[in-house]
Amino acid sequence: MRDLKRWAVALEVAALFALWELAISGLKLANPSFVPPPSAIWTAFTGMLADGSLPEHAWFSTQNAVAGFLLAVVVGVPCGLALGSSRLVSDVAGPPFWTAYAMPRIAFQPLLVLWLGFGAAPKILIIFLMAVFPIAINTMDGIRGVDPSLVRAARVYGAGRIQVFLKVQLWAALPLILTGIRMGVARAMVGIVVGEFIGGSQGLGYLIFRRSADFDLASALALTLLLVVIANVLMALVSLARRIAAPWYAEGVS
Amino acid sequence: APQTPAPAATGPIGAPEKTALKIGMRLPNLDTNAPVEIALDKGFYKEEGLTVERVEVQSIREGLVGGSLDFGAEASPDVVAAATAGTGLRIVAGYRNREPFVVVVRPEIAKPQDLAGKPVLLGANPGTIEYDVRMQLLKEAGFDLTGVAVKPVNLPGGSNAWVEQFKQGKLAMTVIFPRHKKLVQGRLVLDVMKEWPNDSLTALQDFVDRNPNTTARFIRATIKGIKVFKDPAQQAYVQKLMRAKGFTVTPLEEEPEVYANGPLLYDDDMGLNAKGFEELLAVLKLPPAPFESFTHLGQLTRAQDALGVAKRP
Amino acid sequence: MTARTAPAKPLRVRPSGTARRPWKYRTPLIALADLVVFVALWHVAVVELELVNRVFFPSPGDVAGSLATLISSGELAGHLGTSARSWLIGYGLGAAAGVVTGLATGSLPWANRLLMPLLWSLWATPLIALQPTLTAWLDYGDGPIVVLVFLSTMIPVALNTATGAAQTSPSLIRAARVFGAGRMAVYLKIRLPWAVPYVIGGLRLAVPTSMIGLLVGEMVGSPSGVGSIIVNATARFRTGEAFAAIGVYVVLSVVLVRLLDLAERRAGGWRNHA
Amino acid sequence: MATDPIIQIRDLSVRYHVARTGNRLIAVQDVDLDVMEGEFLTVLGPSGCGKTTVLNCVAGLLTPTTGTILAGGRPVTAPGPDRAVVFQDYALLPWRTVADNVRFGLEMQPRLKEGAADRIAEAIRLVGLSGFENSYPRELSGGMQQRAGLARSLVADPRILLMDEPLGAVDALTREVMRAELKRIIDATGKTVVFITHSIDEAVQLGDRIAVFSSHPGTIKEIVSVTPGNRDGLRDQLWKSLESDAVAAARGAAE
Amino acid sequence: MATDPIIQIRDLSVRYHVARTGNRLIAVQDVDLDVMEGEFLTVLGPSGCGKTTVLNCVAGLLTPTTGTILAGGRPVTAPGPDRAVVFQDYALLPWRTVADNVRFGLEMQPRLKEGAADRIAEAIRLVGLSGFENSYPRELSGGMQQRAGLARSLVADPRILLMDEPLGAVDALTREVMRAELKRIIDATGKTVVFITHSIDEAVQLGDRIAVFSSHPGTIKEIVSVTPGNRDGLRDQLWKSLESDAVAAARGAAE
Ligand SMILES: Nc1ncnc2c1ncn2[C@@H]1O[C@H](COP(=O)(O)OP(=O)(O)OP(=O)(O)O)[C@@H](O)[C@H]1O
Ligand SMILES: Nc1ncnc2c1ncn2[C@@H]1O[C@H](COP(=O)(O)OP(=O)(O)OP(=O)(O)O)[C@@H](O)[C@H]1O
Ligand SMILES: O=C([O-])O
Ligand SMILES: [Mg+2]
Ligand SMILES: [Mg+2]
Repeated sequence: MRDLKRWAVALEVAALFALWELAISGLKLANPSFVPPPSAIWTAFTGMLADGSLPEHAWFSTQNAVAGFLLAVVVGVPCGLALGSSRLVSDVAGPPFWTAYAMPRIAFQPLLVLWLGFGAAPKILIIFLMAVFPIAINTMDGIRGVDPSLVRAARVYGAGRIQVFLKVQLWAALPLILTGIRMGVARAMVGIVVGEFIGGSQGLGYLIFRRSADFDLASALALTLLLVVIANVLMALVSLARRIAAPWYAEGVS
Repeated sequence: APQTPAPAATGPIGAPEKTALKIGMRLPNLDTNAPVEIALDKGFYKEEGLTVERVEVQSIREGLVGGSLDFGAEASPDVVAAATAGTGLRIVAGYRNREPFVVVVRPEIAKPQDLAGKPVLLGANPGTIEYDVRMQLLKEAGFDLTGVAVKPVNLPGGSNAWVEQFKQGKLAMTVIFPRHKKLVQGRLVLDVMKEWPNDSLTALQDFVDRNPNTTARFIRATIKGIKVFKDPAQQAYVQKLMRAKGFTVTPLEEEPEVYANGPLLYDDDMGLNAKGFEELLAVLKLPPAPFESFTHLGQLTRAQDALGVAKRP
Repeated sequence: MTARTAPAKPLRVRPSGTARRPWKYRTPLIALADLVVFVALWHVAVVELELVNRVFFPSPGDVAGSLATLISSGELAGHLGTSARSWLIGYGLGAAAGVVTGLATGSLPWANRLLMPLLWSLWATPLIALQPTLTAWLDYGDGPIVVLVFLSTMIPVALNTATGAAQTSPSLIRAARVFGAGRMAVYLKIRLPWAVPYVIGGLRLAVPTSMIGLLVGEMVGSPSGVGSIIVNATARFRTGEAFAAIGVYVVLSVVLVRLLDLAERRAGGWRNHA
Repeated sequence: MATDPIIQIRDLSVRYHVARTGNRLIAVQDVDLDVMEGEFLTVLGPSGCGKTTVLNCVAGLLTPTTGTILAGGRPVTAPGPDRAVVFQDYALLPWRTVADNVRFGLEMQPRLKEGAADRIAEAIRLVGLSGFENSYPRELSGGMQQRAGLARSLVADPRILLMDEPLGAVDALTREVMRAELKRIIDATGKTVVFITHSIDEAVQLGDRIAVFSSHPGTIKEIVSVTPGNRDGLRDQLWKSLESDAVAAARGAAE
Repeated sequence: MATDPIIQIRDLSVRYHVARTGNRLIAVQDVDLDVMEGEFLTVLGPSGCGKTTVLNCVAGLLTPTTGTILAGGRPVTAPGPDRAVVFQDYALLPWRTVADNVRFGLEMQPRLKEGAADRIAEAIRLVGLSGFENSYPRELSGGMQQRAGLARSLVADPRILLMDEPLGAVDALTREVMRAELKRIIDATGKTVVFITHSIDEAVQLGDRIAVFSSHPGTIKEIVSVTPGNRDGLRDQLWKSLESDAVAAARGAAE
């Protein structure tokens, strides 16, 4: 029974794909060129693996994703800390921050091309922009949610502003910061595709557009699923990091 | 800023200035990319001392102005608009020199009124000049859609995708490439070839002035690529090459007369037709612009001279 | 996204001996000052210092002029109507589906195990990559756009609602059962009200994402809507117009987020001491 | 009171499955207990001895691992309108006013639709909250919130009142006041009460009988009757009975 | 104890600005209080009468609106190592083990770097938590958590211990046990203590003197000394003094 639970997700995915395959290949409920069955997606996937194109493009995207994501952590966490711990910063920088969050990145792609061209830079920038907001917002919420009683205790035992920050607020916010980082990982995957949409000739996002333009939906879906799998693996790693870095924090899911 | 003519702008082509180049292309299809891919594969660029990379990108003009592209195969009216706006962009050579207008409808569509409420793809958004041109040409061809409430559709992807959708019955009318004519079971309601410059090789005037030899060499190698593309004997080679580069080649396109539709759009002198521009601008209702205001053709001439190709008037 | 759990905002108090009277309009005035400084810097950068090419990057004046033209010609109203319809349908359906999915995911252990990874996967899926596929599946016109808006609303709302529902005080659920509540009554009378602040938090998160979904759909494949203004204007170097259209989206986004902020403050009031 | 007991607990054992460790934990073992109609039974015992577990079984919130429970002669399988519960943390719906929280006590019972408004007003009056009908829980002190919880449990007129440390969360002074009030209100209704507490004083002051629990495993150690005469002696007797368990719990040896 | 008082409170008033309503609230008015070195002073009063407010002023966590506070003869402007606080909700850092939480009590004081490990071990031993050094707070019962809080407050050897209802959150039986322990531990250290409670029993059992507060506005009503002889009488006297306030608080008239 417990083993069954552990494999529930795997079983679910397997069942989903089996039904999908049956509906398309077996029952012919839809045209396979419009709704490619998993077998076709798999064939497309192995095909791209075999001709060596996939690893090369994946490597390009991964490098950008790592760079953009790390940048988002390095920038997002301090921004969230500042926004969350200072009323003044939040008043002055809050409105532009929220406006920037609401900016439709896709509309500025021509400008990104103008300023940064087609290399890795604009892609890294977009990945950064996708990932930085969830990280900063969660960090901000984490800081704001710190139990005031802990802050009082720290002050009683001689902690100044900086020590309260380093020894209490930062730690108390850590679980939410890591949640934000997990969200950031997911959005970084989206950023890969959004970024490569602006052009270039490398990367998984570029491949997706190429295959879509040729109406090779099987390949496009294979690549999209690959991104989702990578995202899940990375999110699991962040969750693991959270369990190690914040063992005192029990996740509140029933 | 006043342009000082560069010293090496005439005469025999000297050593290239800039040697690592990027060319931007908008459409990921065989017909648009073949000349450059051939020139790359055959080493024509390398012979000129150039290292060329082909980049797929929608924002070619921004790429050129921002300096991340050196050349682009950009839609001609867009270059004219950009040149007029003061971006410093110029057409340095012709690329795909004519434009086919082929529109097909599903067999059940007998008259324009049958399209009411049906999805129609004219390759552009309503309200744009391109859309109006196609409407105008359809009207001239006796298929007047004025006043018919069609459902205008604009789909991403290239014509391969459109044809697929048309074949599945999801589009009632679509524009296609000539090479698709045989692929679709439909009725042609428009099939003309206009001597309107389609895509032009574009660069910054400033770039050309600073890199005259590079430009001439790039054009010379590209002309060699076009020549191969236009040679019917090379069909098998071209299609094998393009497949290897990830482009789609459908079985029907292996028929020589279908394949021939692509090379047909090119001239192997990469020359330009000033009259075609004038007509195009008029049809698009763009403000007339003197041919010289958006072209910069010195290096094209040198390349043509060096190759000894026939120059069209 | 155990995201944005409507943070409990403690009563803001301070001993009155130690500080001045709080000034009620401080925050909006600072925001206004922000705006003025921003526009001024933008103007100086583009017009005075010519740091950027005005063909590609208009001045605030250019944008205002274009906006006035778009409004007076009635063009904006027409496109805005199309966009608003797609957005309202997608956002409304997405919110409803998100709440239902979130409630189930947050309260049924089996649904949690099955749906949570799916929701997270969707959150990590680039919708822009799905756009061509959606077009193929769903016919044309507003269909794919509405679906993009729907998905980009549903996912954050569901993830947030799930967090709220999962954290429903077990004590309240026990109490409800004692007083005769069945399964359905527990959902409607306990879990849903409990999750309301989280739902609103999700709705707020979903405003920018759904706007971006709308824009992706309109820019990539639509003949009408504000997104198509952006595409067409960019193509013709009417950048003032493109920026004006982007500005409309941003302002709408910010206004909607503010409204939801207010709603959250009202709906989440009971949390202050809870 | 020579009738059948209104609550009969026989051979009750409850084992929990501790998900984190995968172990089973015997929370309650072999509990036998009868409660008579109209009786006020207090349950006293150290933390973690299984008091809440037993109460939840009687409420129908928990299914025993073994054993049976009869309430009013019928086996308990689920919560029922004959048994109401008052919780230590009040468990008021924070988004409802006092009156609406009290209404919650009967809105799931269609048979009580009629005259609901009167019942609610009466219950609120009984607990002394008249005038606070439209207040939200967060606007009330702990003592007042617990009164609201009591009104909610009384409004549908159950035969049995199950109270799980109802005064555990209010401060000591308020507790003193509330104890007396509770006694008055419940005496007025004549209900059967099972009342869990950690406080020896409370158990002695309120209970007709006291069931003393001990830990490891949770089981009934003794049941003593309270008479006007034995109150003071009882305090010392109970403290002796509980001291080692209590010290162990406070020192952590038992955790 | 014929020396100067170690804590001197003069004319203390605190007003709060309530942001939500924009009103001012007088929490504490005109409080005068002296605490002598080595004295155990308990503070008794109904909920909301301003006990915590006064304590926070002494701790240096709150700046009085008017009045002065001297601790060890020097004006209080901020928290200092001479005054430690034990909180009702323990306020332990959940990400630190017991030992690390106790270390927190001295890590901000460089002068105590040396011999820190010994001090920590000693404090933990004193509160009876040896063996639990590496446990996290969530793994401990309430009584054990409060012991850890006490160890943290003792580790830097402050002259004054400020305790805000330290036993308010533990159950009644554990409270009984903890009270005796507290007395033992604090007697052993000889510290000056200000101890807030709602429990008359606790105030009488622990205090050398009792400051009784009343509400509206929060101020000191009387100060009584506890002698071995007057304990029982004191209980009744205090209850009379507090009853109306307590009833008002429980009934909500005062809220
Ligand atoms: N849901 C549960 N899963 C696992 N163990 C449980 C669960 N509920 C209670 N326990 C354990 O069962 C034992 C009895 O718990 P119970 O809550 O009945 O005790 P209690 O006497 O009410 O304690 P307290 O006085 O602290 O309320 C304890 O050891 C407790 O840890
Ligand atoms: N930060 C604050 N802002 C506004 N009012 C406050 C604040 N803290 C306390 N008060 C109010 O000041 C009064 C005294 O509060 P205080 O916490 O000092 O009382 P207390 O005697 O400690 O009460 P309790 O016994 O419930 O802990 C109360 O009316 C309370 O509501
Ligand atoms: O694809 C996007 O989610 O932007
Ligand atoms: Mg219990
Ligand atoms: Mg207090």
